[in-house]
Amino acid sequence: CGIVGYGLVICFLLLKAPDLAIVQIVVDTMSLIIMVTVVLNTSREEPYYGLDSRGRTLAVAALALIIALLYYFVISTGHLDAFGESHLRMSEAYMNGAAEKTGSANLVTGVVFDFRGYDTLGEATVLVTAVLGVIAILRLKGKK
Amino acid sequence: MNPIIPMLVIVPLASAFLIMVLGKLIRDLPGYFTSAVFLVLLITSYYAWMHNGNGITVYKVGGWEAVNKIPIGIYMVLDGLSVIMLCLISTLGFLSAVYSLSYMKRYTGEEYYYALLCLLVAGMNGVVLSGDLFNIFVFLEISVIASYALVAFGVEKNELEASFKYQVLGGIASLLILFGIGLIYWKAKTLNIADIREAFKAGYDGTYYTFVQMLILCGFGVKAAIMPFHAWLPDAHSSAPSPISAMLSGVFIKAVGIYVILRLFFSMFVISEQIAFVITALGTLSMVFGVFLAIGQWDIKRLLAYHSISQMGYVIMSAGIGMILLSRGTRPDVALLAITGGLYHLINHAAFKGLLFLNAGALEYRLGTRDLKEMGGLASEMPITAGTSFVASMSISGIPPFNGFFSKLIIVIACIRGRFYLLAFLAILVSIITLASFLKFQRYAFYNKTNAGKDLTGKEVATPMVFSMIVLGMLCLLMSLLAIPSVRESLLKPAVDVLMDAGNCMSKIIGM
Amino acid sequence: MKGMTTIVKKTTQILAGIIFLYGAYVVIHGHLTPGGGFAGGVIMAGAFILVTLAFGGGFLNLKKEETGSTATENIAVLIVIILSLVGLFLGAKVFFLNFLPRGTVGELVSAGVLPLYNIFVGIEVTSSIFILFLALVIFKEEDT
Amino acid sequence: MIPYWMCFALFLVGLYGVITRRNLVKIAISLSIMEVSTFLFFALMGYIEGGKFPIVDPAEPGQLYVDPLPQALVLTAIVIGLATTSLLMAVIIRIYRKYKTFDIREIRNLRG
Amino acid sequence: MACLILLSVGILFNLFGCIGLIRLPDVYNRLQAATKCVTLGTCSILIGVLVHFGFNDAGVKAMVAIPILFFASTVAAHALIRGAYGFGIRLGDRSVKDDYKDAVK
Amino acid sequence: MRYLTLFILSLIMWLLLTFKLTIPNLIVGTVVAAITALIFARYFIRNVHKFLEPKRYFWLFVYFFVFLWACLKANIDVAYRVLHPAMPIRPGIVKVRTTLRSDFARTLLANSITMTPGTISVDIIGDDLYIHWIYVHSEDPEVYSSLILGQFEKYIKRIVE
Amino acid sequence: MLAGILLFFIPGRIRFVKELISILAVMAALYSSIVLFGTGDKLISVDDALRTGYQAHHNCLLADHGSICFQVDGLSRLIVLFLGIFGLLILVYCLTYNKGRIKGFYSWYLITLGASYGAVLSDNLLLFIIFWGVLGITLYKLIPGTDEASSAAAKKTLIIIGASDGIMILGIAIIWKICGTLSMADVSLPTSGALTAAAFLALLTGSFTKAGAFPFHSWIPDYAQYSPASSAAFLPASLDKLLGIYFLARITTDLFILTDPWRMLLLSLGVITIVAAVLMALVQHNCRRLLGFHAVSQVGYMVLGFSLGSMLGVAAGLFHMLNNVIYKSGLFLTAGNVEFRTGKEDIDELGDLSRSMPLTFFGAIVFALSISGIPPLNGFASKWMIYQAIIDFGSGSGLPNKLWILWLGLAVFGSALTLASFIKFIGGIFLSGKKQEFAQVREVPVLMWAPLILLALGCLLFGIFATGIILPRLLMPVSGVFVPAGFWNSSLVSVLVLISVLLGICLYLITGMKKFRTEDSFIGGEKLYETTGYPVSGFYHTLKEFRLMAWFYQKAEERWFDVYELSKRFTLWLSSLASRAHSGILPHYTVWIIAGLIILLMIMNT
Amino acid sequence: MISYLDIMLYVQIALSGICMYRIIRGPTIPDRMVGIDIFGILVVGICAIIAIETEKSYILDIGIAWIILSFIGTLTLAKYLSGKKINE
Ligand code: NA
Ligand code: NA
Repeated sequence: CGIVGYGLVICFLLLKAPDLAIVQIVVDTMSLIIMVTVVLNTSREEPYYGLDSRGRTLAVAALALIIALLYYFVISTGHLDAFGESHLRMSEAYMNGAAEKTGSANLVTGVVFDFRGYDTLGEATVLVTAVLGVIAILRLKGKK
Repeated sequence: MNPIIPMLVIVPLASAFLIMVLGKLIRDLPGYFTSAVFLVLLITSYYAWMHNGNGITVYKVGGWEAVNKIPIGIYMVLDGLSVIMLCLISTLGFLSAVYSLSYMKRYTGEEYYYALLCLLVAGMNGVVLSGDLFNIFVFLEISVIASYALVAFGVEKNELEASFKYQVLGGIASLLILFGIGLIYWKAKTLNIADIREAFKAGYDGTYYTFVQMLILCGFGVKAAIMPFHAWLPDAHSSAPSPISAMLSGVFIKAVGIYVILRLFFSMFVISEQIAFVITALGTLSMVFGVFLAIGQWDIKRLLAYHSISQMGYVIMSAGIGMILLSRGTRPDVALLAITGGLYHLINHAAFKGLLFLNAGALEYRLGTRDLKEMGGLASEMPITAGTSFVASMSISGIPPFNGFFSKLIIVIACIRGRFYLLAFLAILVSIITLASFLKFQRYAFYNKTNAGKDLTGKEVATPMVFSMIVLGMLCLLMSLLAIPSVRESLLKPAVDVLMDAGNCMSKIIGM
Repeated sequence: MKGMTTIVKKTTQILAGIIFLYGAYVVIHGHLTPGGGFAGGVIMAGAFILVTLAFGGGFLNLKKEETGSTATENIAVLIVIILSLVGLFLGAKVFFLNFLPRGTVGELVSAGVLPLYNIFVGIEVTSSIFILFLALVIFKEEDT
Repeated sequence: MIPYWMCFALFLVGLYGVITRRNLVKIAISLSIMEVSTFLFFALMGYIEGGKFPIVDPAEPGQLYVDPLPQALVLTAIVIGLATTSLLMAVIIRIYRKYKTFDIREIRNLRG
Repeated sequence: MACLILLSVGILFNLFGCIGLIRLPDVYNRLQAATKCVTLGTCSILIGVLVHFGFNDAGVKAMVAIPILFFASTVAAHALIRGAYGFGIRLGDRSVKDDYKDAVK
Repeated sequence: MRYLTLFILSLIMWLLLTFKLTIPNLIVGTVVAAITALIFARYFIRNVHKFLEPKRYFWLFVYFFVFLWACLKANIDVAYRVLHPAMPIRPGIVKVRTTLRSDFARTLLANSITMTPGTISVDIIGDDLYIHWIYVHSEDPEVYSSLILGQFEKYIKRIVE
Repeated sequence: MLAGILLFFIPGRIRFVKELISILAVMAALYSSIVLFGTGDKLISVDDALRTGYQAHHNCLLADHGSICFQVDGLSRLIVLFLGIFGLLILVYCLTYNKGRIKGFYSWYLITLGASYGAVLSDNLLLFIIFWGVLGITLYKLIPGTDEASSAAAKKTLIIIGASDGIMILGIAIIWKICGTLSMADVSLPTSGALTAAAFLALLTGSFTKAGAFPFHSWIPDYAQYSPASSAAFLPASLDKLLGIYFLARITTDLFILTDPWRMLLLSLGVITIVAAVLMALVQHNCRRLLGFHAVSQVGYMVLGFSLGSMLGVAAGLFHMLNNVIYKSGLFLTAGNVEFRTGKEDIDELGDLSRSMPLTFFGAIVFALSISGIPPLNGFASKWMIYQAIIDFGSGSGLPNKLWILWLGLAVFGSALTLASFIKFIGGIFLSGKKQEFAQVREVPVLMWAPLILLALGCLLFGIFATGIILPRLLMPVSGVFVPAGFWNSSLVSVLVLISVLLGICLYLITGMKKFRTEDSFIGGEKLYETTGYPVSGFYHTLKEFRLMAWFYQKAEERWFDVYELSKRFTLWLSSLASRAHSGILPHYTVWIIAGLIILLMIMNT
Repeated sequence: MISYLDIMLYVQIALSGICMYRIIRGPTIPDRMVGIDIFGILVVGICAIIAIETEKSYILDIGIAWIILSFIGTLTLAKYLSGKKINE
């Protein structure tokens, strides 16, 4: 299951996003661990539910939908900046002399904690929220 | 640079963590602490409402000034619309917290509950105050994740199922939103809402533009539970603890759904008649089908939840009508009326739907059931619950002299003056069916004969719960006053202006 | 036998410390190299998880660990919040102000307050992830 | 354009999985595939041909770097993704205990 | 040059490992082939890095990575193979001996 | 003692990773290493005094080359088996008795075995190592024991015990 | 001034009566009622010249259109007077009857009264609809709803009333759109365009519902049956009738100018109301339900009167309204008295109360004769005027005019049936059989019979002084001055009344009550029935056996003529359909989302 | 111009593609896990090559991180396979 995430890491490396690569590695492994823990805590056999007629209908519907969506995506993005040739607007300030502004050699860290530190606070909060949620949900008894 | 603006987000955020640190040490602290914090928020936001006037206040986080008129930091924006949302959030948050003081006594893990409640509020405040697209997403996720957890807080079968479905559908929605944000960044290369509008000025390519708009609409549509995207709502809202249901229906779907939709489609995108038509159609769809779904329900909270869909349909429909008229540019006065009606109804809905969920909670608290068929004759047992719920029921059904009547009235009048006769008719029809279903609720819960075999304690619920219900009941009446033009002028006008004159407001933000 | 085989245990004894150290390295160098509070935090949590995996949870007082971690996590976030608020009370009244001197780009001690953010976010993430792991591990069947 | 299209196709693959899988855990996995594709999408947008890793080397000033902003956004989004996944998993555990099945079609107490 | 050779050798071993991963019949044999070849191949690449950079921060990092990689991959392989056995995967048709069967009983 | 050892090891590790000998780096490294030591010392190996005996490092050095050679052989062997069209494999799990006493030594042995020709250690139960062998050369325990263990046992004994 | 009093009163009363059954509250309520009555009385003498003085300009309610103002003209003055009178009478009655029946009765009572005043006096349509809506709530609150049936009746009532309010909002909004004003005084629209027609229909729905005309009548019988007699007398019988007809008068005479098709519609609805309701009344066993159907039936006459459009017609309609209110509330009070003493409502179970409750019996006789249109009681006078107006109407040229004989015939037929059913009412309750169980029954206390007798006297006075005082003093200022040609002298009309009386008796005899001996003596309002022990209502089963009738009644029992039931069925059907789509299966919901997205994309990309 | 290093990089990526084949194909769960494990090691090689290409040492950090986490992940998987509870 983690394979897509791992593949993503390679993509990130190729796209010159080392921060993302390292975070994706750790997160993906953690997701993997969490998922495995879940399966361990429930059943060891991964049940396989076969494709019956209802499932097949659903699959056909899903296929039709995603093809339609892909079609719309393709026709609507054709004229945008091609891959690797994006122009800049907001990030111009993050690249030119930003290291001096924030003092951080890692531009991404500079953006994450300085220009968009507020987002990062939110991000940290999201994690804590999820943790609280997990603890709350895994209480043994909900009501007294 | 007004430090109140970030404090509105930080205070509930920090108190959530404080609760988690101190909650284990002092047993009763979380509830009272949360209530106190929300009271402070309440006072602050009303203060802001009274003093903001027509103004737009921009707070640049980190002190990063715009470079070449392109914002580089995150902007927090306080304007007429967001200040109203803040007031709604803190009012209902405060009342829910007070209500929870006794309601949540039967649950375990109270400190988690209150911490999550604080986070829910912090997230909503963050969304409402943010002027940055991605920042909206982040705070949206905070409150949404808190709501996922709160929905499952009872950890019984239904709660968990509801939470799971909510999480999957909400997750898809979040991803659609995120992808939409990506698409916007692809073209605009900026994230500040005002700046995106500027950046888009270069040209609105048809297919790209509609694709982005639809992704965003669909994503936030799920959060706002607009009709084809609504399926999670009845499950989630009926499974959560009642004060949370009140929060979710009362302000949550508005703050993270409707508010954002209004913000983005009025301010960020340029209104086109087509998109306005789509939004109106979706609103109408939710309005009509929501009520048909509601009337067949026997579970009180499920009934209420479907009504939330329906009532939000009114809001979206009237906002859509406003958009249509604005895009045509022919009847700005009617557009003003429509938008006013929509916002007014949104505010009213917070009061009466919050109250109704609290009533349902009181019933559940006393009887241990949510099934209408198992209730009966409670009017004498629980007079305050009965009275307040009657007020709320009449209010939501649009019976004068309660607030719901006036907002529906304005909406209908706007429909007719804008020549949307069918919509006006549907609005009335839905109102009638709403009335019918709430009379059903009244009949089976409070009237009728007492069901044999049920041991009624013959007691009203505890004081904090009664307090919250009475305050909301009073609000249902008091908010009728907003129908008076001079009051409306001073309180709602700034918010309406933000939407009516979105382009101007946005350029003001850029200029700051 | 509790935990995994001797082979795993012995390797863990050596590696756990190294992994933790490495996590700390990633956190502290967040502003210079890829990674940062988040990635490093997860790696540090990985050290704890590794120990739990190898030795089994038996030797941990799980409830106590969880309480402790929750407190750590929340205090860490609170510190992040306080750091973000410091600017508000300084002359500039700016939320998320980088109020420390920036230093020379590329040095370990530079970028003002960013490394501090990184460190506390790292602590928060460590405890968060560890709680997540513990919560999922502790969860037992109930009689229903 | 093709990388973008592939990326969106990956998104759709995840979507397909969410719709057609019946196992709760697999639904969660499909969701994370969707997430991953979104991250990739952002990273693709940030890439600039000939740009360097966005880590400044004081020794070589004046370089062209890839756009750090999308990377920062993805960083945040990844964490959010982890948060949602773990919460989802917690719920799945509880659901399995209560319903004794992973089959989404049998988890339908709430309907109508 | 030495660096390139080391890299090539490493990649070659990796290639063998992967071929093994594809060709070999059961999980135990796949693990055999893959772990050994790929670990050695990667170590070889890392040594290549060390040679390339010399004894500076990058080279040392590569050097540090080698023992970690060694321990990690061998222990991982060990744990996996034991896990696979515990999971109930029987040895392939062509296997000749299974002493472990009795030990686990 | 364990604390100190781990602290020193950590500090060395830190310095290797950062590869800089500036004052701030040293201070930070000391702090981090101290924290690491504080937290993880209780999981660290017990007989740390052995770290102080230089001759063990010598044998380690020797062992390194022995091992490297074995490793190379192993790889070529596997490569051969993989690339051979007929795939000459004869897999099985065999039991080998080891004379090593300490757990750490056994671990090292098992790891070494894993990296050498056609073998992966599956488990240690008592004194018995269970080894998965890709090509079981012989059914005779004596023979395969020596084939598998080779010289490793000898060196590891010198290094660790 | 009046507005000020009203607005002051309503909250005051609420707080007061929160303390419920305390005597203090009762006294205060009584006092307020007297004050209101006095105020109302004074208003009569107020000249039209003073009218502007009563326009209290407040803040306008919506944007810049239509100020909140109260208007007092002839019509509203008339209505206000009667509101005051009935408010007092019924309150007096309630003092004894109502003890502990409904929580907060008096507060709701007073709110009702206040809102009624407000509705009648307001000139702004919005203000009007607000008061109008409040009346719906109080109507709801005045049913106790403590058992299955009464709570269902309460629900049904408020749904129908609320629905009509909603539809009225539509009408009002349309009027605003067309006229740009909401002041009733300024609106005068010809019902020609589609929009105007829609507005007219919407407002008509409102008035029909309130007054209880077909097809929005179905709440009245239920309400009448399940609410306390006081509530029934107060609301459906008097206040709502007054208001509904008031509003009907407003829209037909003031707001809209009717064209022929609409007249046709109104006339048809009027006669259908008369006949259908009275047919339903015939087969009822519950005395209050029977009265409820009559309350509906009588509305038909008023509708007929107003739809004619002539001054005489309007005056007749109004006069009939007043008369109807008098005798119908009287009848409800009668039923209340009977129930108060015996605890029974079913006609079959009652009997022989004429001796034990003579005063009630007297009142009942007077009201019954009046409603059946027997001279010289007031019902005769107003019905006669309506017939007269219809005959006059026949001289016109439109299609509805051509059909005058049909309207007239059906109206007379309805009157006859009314008489028949009231014979049953009187006979069943007061005369037939000697039932031992009622031996102990005594007359009701004075506070309960006094209003009854007053109302009975009202019937007599209104009948006798119709031409002399009532018409010129009360009605002419409203409808305009007309010459009641041939009043009292028209042989045609007299014959018609006679025919209707005879027809009623004949029907009664033909349909199976051979043993039923009647000695009618209409002179002096005294009469005696001697009856056998035969169950009185039994013979009406015969009526049911005619084939057409049988079908009609069967469908009626299945509630096919009840708009409420029809729409309820349809709504629930739709609801179950929609519910079934929510299968609880997550992938379906996911597909909805994505399909929705794609449909939106398709729409947007066309 | 594609350098020799680039070729090696692509070969290495192709190899990880082979791993993916094994992961997707299965047939058993342990097979997939073996694939994941090997994949992790291969990526370290990729990181190393990129590090040489760009002359940046920090890319190796990613590699080390990967080794560590892949190790922890594999241990979890192994524990899952052997059927023990995580806290056993
Ligand atoms: Na019931
Ligand atoms: Na009931």
